[in-house]
Amino acid sequence: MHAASLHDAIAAHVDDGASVALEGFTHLIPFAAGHELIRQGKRELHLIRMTPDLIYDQLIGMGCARKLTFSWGGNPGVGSLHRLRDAVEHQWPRPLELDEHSHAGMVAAFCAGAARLPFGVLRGYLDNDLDQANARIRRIECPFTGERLAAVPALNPDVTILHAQRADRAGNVALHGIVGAAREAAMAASKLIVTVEEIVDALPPAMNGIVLPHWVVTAVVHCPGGAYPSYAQGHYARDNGFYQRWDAIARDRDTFRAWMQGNVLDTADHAGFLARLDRQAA
Amino acid sequence: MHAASLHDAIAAHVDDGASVALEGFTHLIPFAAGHELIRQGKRELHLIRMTPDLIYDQLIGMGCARKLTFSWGGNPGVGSLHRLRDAVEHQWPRPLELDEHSHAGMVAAFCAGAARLPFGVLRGYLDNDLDQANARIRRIECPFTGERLAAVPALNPDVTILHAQRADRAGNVALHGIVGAAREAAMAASKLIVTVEEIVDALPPAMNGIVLPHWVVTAVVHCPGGAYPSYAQGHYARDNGFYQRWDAIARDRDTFRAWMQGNVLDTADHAGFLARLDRQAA
Amino acid sequence: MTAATRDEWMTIAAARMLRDGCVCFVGIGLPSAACNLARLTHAPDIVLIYESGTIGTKPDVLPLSIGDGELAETAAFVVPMPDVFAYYLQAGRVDVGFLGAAQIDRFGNLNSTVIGPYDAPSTRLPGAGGAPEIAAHVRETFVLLKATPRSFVETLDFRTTAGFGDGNGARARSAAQGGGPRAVITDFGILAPHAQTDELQLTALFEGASVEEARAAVGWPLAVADVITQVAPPTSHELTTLRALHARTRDAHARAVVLPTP
Amino acid sequence: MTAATRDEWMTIAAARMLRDGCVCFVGIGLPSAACNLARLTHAPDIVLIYESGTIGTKPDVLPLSIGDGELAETAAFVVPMPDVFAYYLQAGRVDVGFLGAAQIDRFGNLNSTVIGPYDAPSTRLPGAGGAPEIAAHVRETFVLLKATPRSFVETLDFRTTAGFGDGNGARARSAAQGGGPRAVITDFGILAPHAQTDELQLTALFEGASVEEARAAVGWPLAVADVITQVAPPTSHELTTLRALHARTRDAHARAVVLPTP
Repeated sequence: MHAASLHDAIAAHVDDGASVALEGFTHLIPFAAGHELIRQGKRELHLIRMTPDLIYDQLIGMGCARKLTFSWGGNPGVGSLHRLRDAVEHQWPRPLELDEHSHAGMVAAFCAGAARLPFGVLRGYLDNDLDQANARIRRIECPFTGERLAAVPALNPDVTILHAQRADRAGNVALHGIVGAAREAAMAASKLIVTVEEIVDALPPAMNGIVLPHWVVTAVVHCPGGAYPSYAQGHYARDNGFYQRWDAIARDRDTFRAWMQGNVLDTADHAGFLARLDRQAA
Repeated sequence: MHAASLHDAIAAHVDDGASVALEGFTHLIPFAAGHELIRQGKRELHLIRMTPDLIYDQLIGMGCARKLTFSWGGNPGVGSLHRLRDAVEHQWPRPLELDEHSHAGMVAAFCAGAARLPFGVLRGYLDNDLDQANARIRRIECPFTGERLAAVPALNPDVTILHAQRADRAGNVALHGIVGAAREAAMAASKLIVTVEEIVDALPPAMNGIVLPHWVVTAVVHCPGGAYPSYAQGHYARDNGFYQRWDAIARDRDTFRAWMQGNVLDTADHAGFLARLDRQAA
Repeated sequence: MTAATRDEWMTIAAARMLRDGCVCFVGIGLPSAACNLARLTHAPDIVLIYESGTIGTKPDVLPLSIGDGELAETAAFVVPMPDVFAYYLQAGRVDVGFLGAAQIDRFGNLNSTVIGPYDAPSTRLPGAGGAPEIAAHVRETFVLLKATPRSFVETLDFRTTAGFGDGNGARARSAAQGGGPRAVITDFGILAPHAQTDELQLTALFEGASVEEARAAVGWPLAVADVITQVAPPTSHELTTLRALHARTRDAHARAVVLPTP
Repeated sequence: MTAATRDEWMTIAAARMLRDGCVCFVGIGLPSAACNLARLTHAPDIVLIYESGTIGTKPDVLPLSIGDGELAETAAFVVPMPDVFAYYLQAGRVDVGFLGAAQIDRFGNLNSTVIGPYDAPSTRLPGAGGAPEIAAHVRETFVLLKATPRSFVETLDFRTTAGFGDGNGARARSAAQGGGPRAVITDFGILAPHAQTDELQLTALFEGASVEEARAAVGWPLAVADVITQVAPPTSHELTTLRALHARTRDAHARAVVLPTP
C-alpha cells in the first residue's frame, strides 16, 4: 500500500532542484500538491507543465522555480499569469529559465518520455521562430523519404504529480474526463505521486478506462478537493470565478504575497486552505 | 449516413491491388468482410495484419494476396497457418511477398501511419536477423543523444476494415475490450470500412471510450456475427473449437478448397455462412 | 433589439464562414462563441474539437477555459491530448482552425510569444499553445483579432505561427499541409489573402466602418481589394441566439461554486 | 494422484521462479499455465500482462489465444497495443517475460522465423511476434522449450530474438536494457547462463532425468554446472491446482459455442 499524507509524500519524494511535472490539462490540476511544495519551501525546481496555470504562477511567484518547461502560459479565458510575467520580464523574485514549446511539441516530448525514447518526432515548428528561441527543437531526417521533421528531446520528470478521481487500495489510479497528457507525464516520470478524491475498494469497471497501474505509482494521497480551483469531473466544478479573481490578486507583488501567506503558508494543509477560503466566501 | 451492405462497401472501396488491413487483435477480427473479399474474387491484394490468423490463411489460400505485412503468423494456441506456409514454402497457389516485422515494430508503423508521420521509432530489432530479412527496418540517430534506434516506415493502408460492437446513425463507431492496434490502423487508412454488431441511436456513454469518429469512417455495415469465429466482447465468444478444427481443414489443399467453396463461395453473405455452419453443427 | 456591437459583428461574420458538417478546432473567446453560434444556427452538424481532447462537443454555455467540465460532459467522446495532436490535427482530420494573437503581419503570420526581444521581453505573452501546428495542418484557418497599429504590424516581434510566411507562394512551397489563413476577421471587417501575393487585403466592411478607419487601424499600408463588399448585418435570429448564449454563459459563470471542503 | 508428467514438471518449475508481485508478460501455452499456477499458489499478487493489452488479468481458465475474451473480462483494465509495447514493455515497466521458440542456441538466442534460408524456407514458422522486444526490455526472461537436437542447436537457422548474442558479455555491451535469459526450463531440467561466458549450462534436473539424457537432447556439447541440483518434486498442492486449472480449461474449451446466427 502506497498511501501517505501529502506532507510526507512531498517531503519524501521531491528534492530541491528536482524536475517536477504537475500535469492535468485544465482539469485535475494538482493544486493541493502545488501548495504543499510552497509550504515546504522547495527551491530550484525545474517545473514542467503544458499550461503553467495559476498553480505555477504561485510556485514561480514564491520563488520555488529556476526553470519552466511549458507551451502556453496564460490564465485561461482571463489573461496573463502576472507572476510568470514578472519573473520573465523583471526576474522577480528570481530569474526563470524558459524551455518553451508548442502544445504539439510538448505532447510529443511527453510521449517519448513515457515510451523511454530519447526524442519525439512531429510535423511541427514549421517556418516560425520557436526553434530559434529553443535550441532543443531540432530536425531529423526520415530514413525512408528523406523528409525533414521536427524532433524534441523526451521529457522524463524526476517526479510527476497528478490529481485523479480514484485509487484502489492496491494503488491503481483511475482518471476520467479530460486527461490531457497526464498519462504520458505519469508514465514518463521516475516517481509518481497521485492525490485522489477517493480511495475505494474497487475501481468502477471500465475495461478500456484510463488507469495508472499500481507499480508505476510511488505514492497515493487521499486529498478531497485536491484539484480546487481546478476541478474533478464528477466531484466538483472548476471555480471560474476564482480564476477571474486571481488576475487582481496576482497583478501586484504585495497582494500576491499577502494572499499566499494568508491562504497557503498560514494553513496547515489543503483542508485548512479550503476551510479558509470557505470562511472568506461566507 | 454511411450505412451500406457489405457487398457494396467491399465492391466500392476495395480495388484489386489495394493495400488492405483487416485489423483486430484476436478479438473483433472482421471475418465477414474477409469472406466477402474472397467471394468477390479480389486479387493482388497487399494484406496487412499483425496476426494473419485464419482470415488471412483463407485469403492467401484463395490466391487473393500478392504481399503480406505481418508480425506473427500462426494459429493462436493451435499451430501453423498451413495456407500461409504453403504459399511461402511452395508458392501455392501463388508466390507471396513478405514484409515481416515484430509486434513492436508493426505497432510503431501503425502509430506513425495514424499520425501521418513517415516513420516510427522504437528501441527494437536489437541484435537479431530481422533487419537482414527486411530492408525496410532501418536505423535512425537521436539528434540529442546520438543513440541509434530502429525506424520502420509508416503503414498507411488504402483500406482498413474493422469489426466493432456498435455504430450510431451518424457513423461514429465504438469498440470495447481488446483493441490491439485497431484504432491506429483505422486512423492510418485512406478509407475505413467497419462492420458492426449493432447500429444504435446513441452510443453507450463512455467519456473516455474508444470511438472512431464518423468523418473518419467511410462506410458502416450492419453485420451481426461479423467477427465469428473470432468474437465480439459482450456479444459472443471466440469459437476456440473452430480454430482447432481449422488445423485439419487447412492442412490439405483439397480439403481447404472444398471448405471454402462450400462455406464461403457458395453462400451469398455472412448470414448464409453462419446458417450453413449452424446446419453442419446440428 | 439594440444594434450589434463590433464584437457581435465579428462573431457572426466568423460563424457564417463555417459550413455545416465541418470539423473545427476551437479556441477560447470569440472563436468559441462563433463556432457555437454556427452550431446553434446554420451548422447543427458542425464538429467542435477543443484542444483539451473533447470531440464533438455541444456546450450549452461557453467555457471560460479550453477544458471546462461542460466541454467533456457534452462531448461525443474525450481523447487524450496526444491523440488530438497526432491522430486528429497532424493527420489532417481537422478542416478549420481559429487563431488569435497579439500581433499579425500582412502575410497573416502571428505573434503570441513576446513583445520585445525573446530573452528580455517588455511583455511576455502566453506563448504558442496549439497555434503553430493548428496553422500548419488544418485545411483553412480564420484569425479573429481587433485591429490597432500595435496589433496589425509591419514587422512581428516574434513569429510564433506561420501564415503565408514571406508571401508570394512561400507557404505553398513549405512543408505545411494546410491552406493557411482564409480570412482575418477584425473589428472593421474582413481581410483575405491576395491569390498571387498572399498579402492580406481589405475585402469586406461591417456597417458603419470605412476604408479610412481600416487603413488607420492597420500598421502597414493596407491593400484594398478591387471590390469591397458590405457584410450583411446580423439577422435578428443570429443576434438573439448569440445574446442568449452569452446570457446563459454569464449566468453560469456567476453561479458561486461550492468549495469542495471535506 | 498420478506422477507428474514432464510438462507438469516444467510448468511447476517455471511457476516457482516467479516472485509474488512481479509484473509478468505472459505467452500462450506452458507460460500461461505457469504464470497462472504461480498466481493460484504462492504469488497471488503477480501482475499478468498478455500482449493483447490485458493488464492484471486473473483468468479462471487458460486462454487458447493471447486475446480470449476471458482475459479482458478478468483484467484490471485493457489498453491498446501501442501502450503495451511503448509505455509498458519498452519503458521497462515489466519484470519478467516468457519465451518459446523452435530453436535455441547455447547463448539463449532464439529462432521462431524459419527453418532453412529465409527466402526459401523448408519450414516457415510463425515469426517474431512480441519476442524480440520482450527479450530486449524485461528484467529477465525464461525460456520454456522441450529439448531435442533439432530444437537445441549448434547454429540457429535465423536469429529472431537475441539472448546473450555471441556470449562473453556481448549482451551487457549491447543496447538491450533487460538482463536476458535467466533460465531455460526444458523437459529434463533447467539450464542457466554461466556468469562469465553466458553459455547455458545444466544446473538442475527433474526427477528421473539424467545428465546423459540432457546431453543427448542438446545439439551442442552441453556444459554442466559444478553442482547440479535436483528440482524438488511438485507438491500435491501445486499438482492439484495445475490439474484443476487444466480441467477447467478443457471443460470451457469443449463447451460448444453458440453461433451468432442473426
